[in-house]
Amino acid sequence: MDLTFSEEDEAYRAELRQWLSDNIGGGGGGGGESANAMMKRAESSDESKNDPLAGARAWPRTLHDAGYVGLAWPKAYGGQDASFTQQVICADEMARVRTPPLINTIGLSIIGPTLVQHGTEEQKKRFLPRILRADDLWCQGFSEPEAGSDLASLRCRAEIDGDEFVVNGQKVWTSLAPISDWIFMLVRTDPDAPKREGISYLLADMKTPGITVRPLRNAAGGSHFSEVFFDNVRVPREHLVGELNGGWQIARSSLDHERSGLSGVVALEETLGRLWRMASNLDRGDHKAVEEPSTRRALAQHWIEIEGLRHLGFRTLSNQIAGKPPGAGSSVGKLFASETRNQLTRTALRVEGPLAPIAKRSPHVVDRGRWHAAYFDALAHSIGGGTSEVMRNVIAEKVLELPRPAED
Amino acid sequence: MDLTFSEEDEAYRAELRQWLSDNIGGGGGGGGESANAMMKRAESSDESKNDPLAGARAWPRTLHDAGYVGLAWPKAYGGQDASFTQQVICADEMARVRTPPLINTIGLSIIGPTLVQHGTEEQKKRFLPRILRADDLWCQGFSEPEAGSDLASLRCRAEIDGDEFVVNGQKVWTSLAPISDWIFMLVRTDPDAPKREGISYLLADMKTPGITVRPLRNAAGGSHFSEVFFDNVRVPREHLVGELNGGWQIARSSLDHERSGLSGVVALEETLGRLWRMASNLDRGDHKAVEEPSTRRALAQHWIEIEGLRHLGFRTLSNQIAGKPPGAGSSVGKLFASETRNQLTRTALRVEGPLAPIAKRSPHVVDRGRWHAAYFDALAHSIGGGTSEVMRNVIAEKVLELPRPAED
Amino acid sequence: MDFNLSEEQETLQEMACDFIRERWPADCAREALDKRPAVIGADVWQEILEMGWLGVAAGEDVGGIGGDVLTAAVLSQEAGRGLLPGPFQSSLIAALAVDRSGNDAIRSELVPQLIDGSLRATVAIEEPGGRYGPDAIAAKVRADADGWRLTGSKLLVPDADSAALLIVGAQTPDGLGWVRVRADAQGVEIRKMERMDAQSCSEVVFENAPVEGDALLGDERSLREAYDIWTVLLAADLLGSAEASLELTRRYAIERVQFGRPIGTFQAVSHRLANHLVDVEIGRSLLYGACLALDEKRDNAAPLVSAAKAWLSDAAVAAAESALQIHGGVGFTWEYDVHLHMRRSRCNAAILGDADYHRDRVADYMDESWVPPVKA
Amino acid sequence: MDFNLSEEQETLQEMACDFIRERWPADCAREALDKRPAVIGADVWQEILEMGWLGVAAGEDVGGIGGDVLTAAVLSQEAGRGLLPGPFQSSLIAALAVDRSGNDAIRSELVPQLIDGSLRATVAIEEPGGRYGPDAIAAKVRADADGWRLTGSKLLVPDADSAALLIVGAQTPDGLGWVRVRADAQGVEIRKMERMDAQSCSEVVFENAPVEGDALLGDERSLREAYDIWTVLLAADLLGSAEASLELTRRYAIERVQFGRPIGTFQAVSHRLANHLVDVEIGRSLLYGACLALDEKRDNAAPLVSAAKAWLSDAAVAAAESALQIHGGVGFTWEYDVHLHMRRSRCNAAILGDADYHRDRVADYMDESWVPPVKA
Repeated sequence: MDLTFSEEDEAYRAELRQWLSDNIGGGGGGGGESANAMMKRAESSDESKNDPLAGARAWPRTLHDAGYVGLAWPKAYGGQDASFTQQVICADEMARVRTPPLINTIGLSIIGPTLVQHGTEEQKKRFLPRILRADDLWCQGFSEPEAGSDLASLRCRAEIDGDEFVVNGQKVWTSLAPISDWIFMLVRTDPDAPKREGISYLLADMKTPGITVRPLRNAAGGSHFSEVFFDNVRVPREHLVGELNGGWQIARSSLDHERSGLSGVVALEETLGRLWRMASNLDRGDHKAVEEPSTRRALAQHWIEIEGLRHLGFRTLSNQIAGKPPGAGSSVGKLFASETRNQLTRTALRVEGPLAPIAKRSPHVVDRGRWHAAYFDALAHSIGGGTSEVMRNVIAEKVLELPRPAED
Repeated sequence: MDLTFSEEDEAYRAELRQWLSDNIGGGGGGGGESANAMMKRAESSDESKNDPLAGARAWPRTLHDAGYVGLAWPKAYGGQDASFTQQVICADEMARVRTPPLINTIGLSIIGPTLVQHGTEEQKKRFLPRILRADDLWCQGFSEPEAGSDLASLRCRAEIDGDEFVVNGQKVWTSLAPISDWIFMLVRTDPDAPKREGISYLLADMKTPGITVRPLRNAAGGSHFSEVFFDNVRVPREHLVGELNGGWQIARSSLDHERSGLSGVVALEETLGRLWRMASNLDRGDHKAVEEPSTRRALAQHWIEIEGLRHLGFRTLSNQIAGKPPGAGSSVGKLFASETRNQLTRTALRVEGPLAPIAKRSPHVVDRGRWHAAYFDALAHSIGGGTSEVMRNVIAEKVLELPRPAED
Repeated sequence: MDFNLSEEQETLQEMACDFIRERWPADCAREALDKRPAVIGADVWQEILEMGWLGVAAGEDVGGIGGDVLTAAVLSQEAGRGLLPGPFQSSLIAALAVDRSGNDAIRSELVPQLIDGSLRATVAIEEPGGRYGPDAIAAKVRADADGWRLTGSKLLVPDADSAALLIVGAQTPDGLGWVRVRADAQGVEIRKMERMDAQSCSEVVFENAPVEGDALLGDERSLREAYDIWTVLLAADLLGSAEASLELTRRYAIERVQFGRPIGTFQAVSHRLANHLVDVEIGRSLLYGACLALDEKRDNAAPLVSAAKAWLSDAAVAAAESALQIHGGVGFTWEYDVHLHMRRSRCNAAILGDADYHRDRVADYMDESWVPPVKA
Repeated sequence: MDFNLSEEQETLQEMACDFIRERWPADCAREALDKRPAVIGADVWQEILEMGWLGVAAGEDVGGIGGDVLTAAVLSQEAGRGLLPGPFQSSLIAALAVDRSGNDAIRSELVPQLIDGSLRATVAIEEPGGRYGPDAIAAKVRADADGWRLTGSKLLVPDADSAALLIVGAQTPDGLGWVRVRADAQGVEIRKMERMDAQSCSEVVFENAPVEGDALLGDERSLREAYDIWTVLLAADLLGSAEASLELTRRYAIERVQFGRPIGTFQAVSHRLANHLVDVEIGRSLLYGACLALDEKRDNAAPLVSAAKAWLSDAAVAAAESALQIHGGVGFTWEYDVHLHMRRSRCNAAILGDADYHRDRVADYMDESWVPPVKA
């Protein structure tokens, strides 16, 4: 058992670290802006013809030029063909300095790897390089109003008409739809087959006539998600990914394609650090909140949880490096990370104590209201991408091998 | 809203309190012995012909002579025809001074009321007075190895043969079976009917040939429960309670026939008092365990839980006095009391701290090991008489009116 | 023995529930999040005054209905269920504080005006510094040549921006107690704050501000009693909110179908809701117990108030969190009401003592006065 | 990077698991509850010694195998899974404590005997008074004319009734550290205690008992390190027990049919087990992390040890409680094994620091040395 890397890998890390320190904090080029803020600006801008996202595209392009995106992808399509260990080192170092968010994250992390694995040669050539350089931004069309946890019951239909699919229906909880160029989506292509066997995986240009985007306002007041409506939208047959009616397995494999979760651990640890500082500054009469035994124990428990996640990540990663299946680690890590994040923000509100009710921008508000936002985000996170309930079903079935209830 | 009783009721209470103080603590006549201890003695005694339980029967007889058992039962069968309020006052006062356990509790609290409601005139005349005076001791034959939470799937069969039923099968988790004179039981009398509609309610003399009792040792080392086997046991038809195949409803109603739970509250409160004393005596270096903030909060939380149960009991009771259905209170109270009891004993082990592992009779053991026993008891309690899971199903269906899963 | 709402209370509760649902539908609370702060509109406020809600627990001799604390709590519960904002609750507690101040002259002068709405008052206790409750009050009254002067700071004072009179807990030459200060007096600065649920509150800073009447409005006993009553009203608000979250989720669990059946048939949902039902029923019982104990001035009134507040703070927040989780995606939309209850219950859970503060108060009571039953 | 068991460790684990299942089946642990205390029989003990289990983590130069702490932990985990009692763990930690004492002469004299079983030793740290850990050690060594003399009292010393040598944490003229005392020396009184799971332990009272060699066996650093290693071995035992409880329940949930289907199809059961699986995997990860940090003597070794012990104390007890609850009636019978794991995990959870003690230790570390990552 060891946690060390080869000399070569350590050299890679050192080089990256140097690059990051040279390129982050001023020089990065607009990267400091959040994806949400970018989207807002894109929506409200008058000068949308001049690409209001130019600033946001600069950072992924800088990264790409330096060879720090698309690490796992073949060189033929603009990737790096990097080793697994290098991928991990890269994710880890970026998380450590909290690089600015990437406007093309969905492309890089979901549809890109899916195309690498399942795309046709033409699809790879056409889409992958443009994903890497943020020329095309992508959004995901999986969930529907009646198909949330039970994704396989989706209804959005695509009928074949000559060389085209004709798509009708609705998607929901689509992130960043208003600024996306393309959508990848699951559609029902055989209504008579068992529900998981009649689904296909399509790519559609968001500018195709018949697509309407309606942003949804979320509970925290922002509008990260949209509904997307399809009214006789014609999609060329060449934009089918994989086999006709074989979409479910492809979507499944992209959902399973989880990382070791180690970069998420760094983010959680940083949050705990902020929480500790907050508790160290807050008065409780003649002492600070951090001196209270119950607060100390709660924060210690979070430290323990985060170390648990980190070392679970090491185990998952070791399996992946050794070419073994990731084991129970990936589903366990995802569920536990989401629970930990939830509990952490709850603890934050408890530590805020009498100041917890105060709204953003009010005097006396703690840390400019970040903990309220973090609390809502964490709750939302435990729903997005499979609720914690669904994750428990998965663990019960796949890891514990308990019998599956009859309903499905 | 008020919590006061009428003058007449208060006079009743004063009289009872006086009687209790005159008759408890020395004079009560063998009542100080626990049911378990009684059973043990009964088993090991050589002189079983001379009724080894004579001592144990003395206390219920004393109570009966004074008119403090069978309060709700008709005078014609030895009862008191007392008002509902008087019943409550009686239960409350007895809990307050922790009267010795009654050897005939199962008769008084389950089969007695069932016979009052559903028994034939002959059954009432024959059995009720003997229950009140502890001449007959009763045990319950409901659960079976394959029918625990899912009681209605019981298999123990009774076939009609002339004027008799012939019973074959097995019961389990039967309390006090070795010293009982009679058993009331659920048997399947129509194997072809839907499972709740083919069950009958029978009474059987434990001395009938073909009945075998095998005590089960429990996890705490004692043997409170038994298995009871029936091999061609002949039960006269006159010992059927209610209609043939109508047993499920009768059993259901006796399970629903719950008290306000107020006497259970007194017991919990007394346990919390002991726990507070224990925490006040235990050293934690230079201070006492009770001075630790986390211990204080845990104990305060138990106080809150117990007050919640007490006031829930007042609400249930008020409904019952007013002749209204008890409301959500009875199932809620049962579930919550059992959870509270569990948590309380867990807190006790946490407060014991370094001394928690020490077995009974070892030096340094805390409170002679009572908290270990209480912990096991509490865990068992949340299974006996319907697990907490089943209680939650009941609340979901009956109180929240959620749809019922298809399985049953 | 009748430990339930009286018929009159049940009727009042139904009326209040209907009125709020009609005149302050959830959309009003939602819109207020954009147009802060949330305040009851003038016409609805007038109707509330005319229904006499501010006087339900005040004496009949001063224009009230002579009801008990429970009656006031029933209204607060409906305010919580219906997301009704200020200045309802602050006005109610201000009227109750003066009614029970023990100061007959001021009581008969002010309470009628407080009840009919001609005088808008609010109550200020909590201060900066991170400690809750009357024991943390540091605001100080000094007697100088011109009379009594108040210096200090109060946080999260509800509806102070629209109040004419401030009823303030302070250390005075005559001990801890209530004093009155006009909101427009010299030396009073009102700095607007807002709550996560958009309800109005302010920091109020007093610098040598003149105290009306140069004397106590009420002594320490009356201050502590009012603090307990206010706390129990918040507990009632939390109960209403918890019930609303549970009911929204219950209905959703019946209607929403996933995997071919209503999600309410899954134990991950149904058992969770059953646990919340237990929480709500225990909380309601504690609330009734605390109200009765306050009315009968029983020894264990304060710990019972703390029990209700601690329990319902936890219960309401947990019910709102489950509501969000069980609703899934739609629960996080602006249009669904679940986040409104989340916001309200999160705020009320942390106001006038959070669950930990109140558990500590219970522990102190256990230390000093609790007598457990002893085995014979 | 390879953060998993090595092949050798996996092989050892399987062997140990099979050996214990065969030579110390659960019935032995059950029967021991009646014929206390639970002790490994002479023949099985001899086999264990021959397999070299006590030397897995000791240096090769003193007869050990030269493995790491993790290798020892793997054996403890199997002991937990298989309910193996003393004197296994106390002998293992005694050998490790001497091996890592830093005292070369004594090390090369004693460790070979400790490993081959010719010298049975145990370790004594905890004292009466309710505080855990090395900081609570009050037992004192005085130097007098005849040499060093130990006075004090130790609680819950494992297998002291069968040990020849006691390795004792004490305050000495040379500071806090280890000293050796012969069990049969004058001034040593061994008072038998027993654990809820029937394992042997004792109170050992020293009154001017002569210290072997009149000198430290190991200094404060080595005492603290051994305390941490012992703690991590207990955490491993708890992990094994948690896995056993979970596996028993998993199998029962597959076989047991109620309401027409296996109870494992009910979410009340399946989600609960999924949560325990998460607990176990997080616990295993923490355990590995703590072992590696100890072997590499990293700065965060102590808080990682505490993390593993705190987490696994909670996790093992919770898994055992769920096992009882989900098994229903049969879980409470003497014949089922679930109560055996409940007993063992309840004991180990409260030994060498309960979860709260170890969380406090983590908080102290955070206060003093933790450096969270900082946003660029």
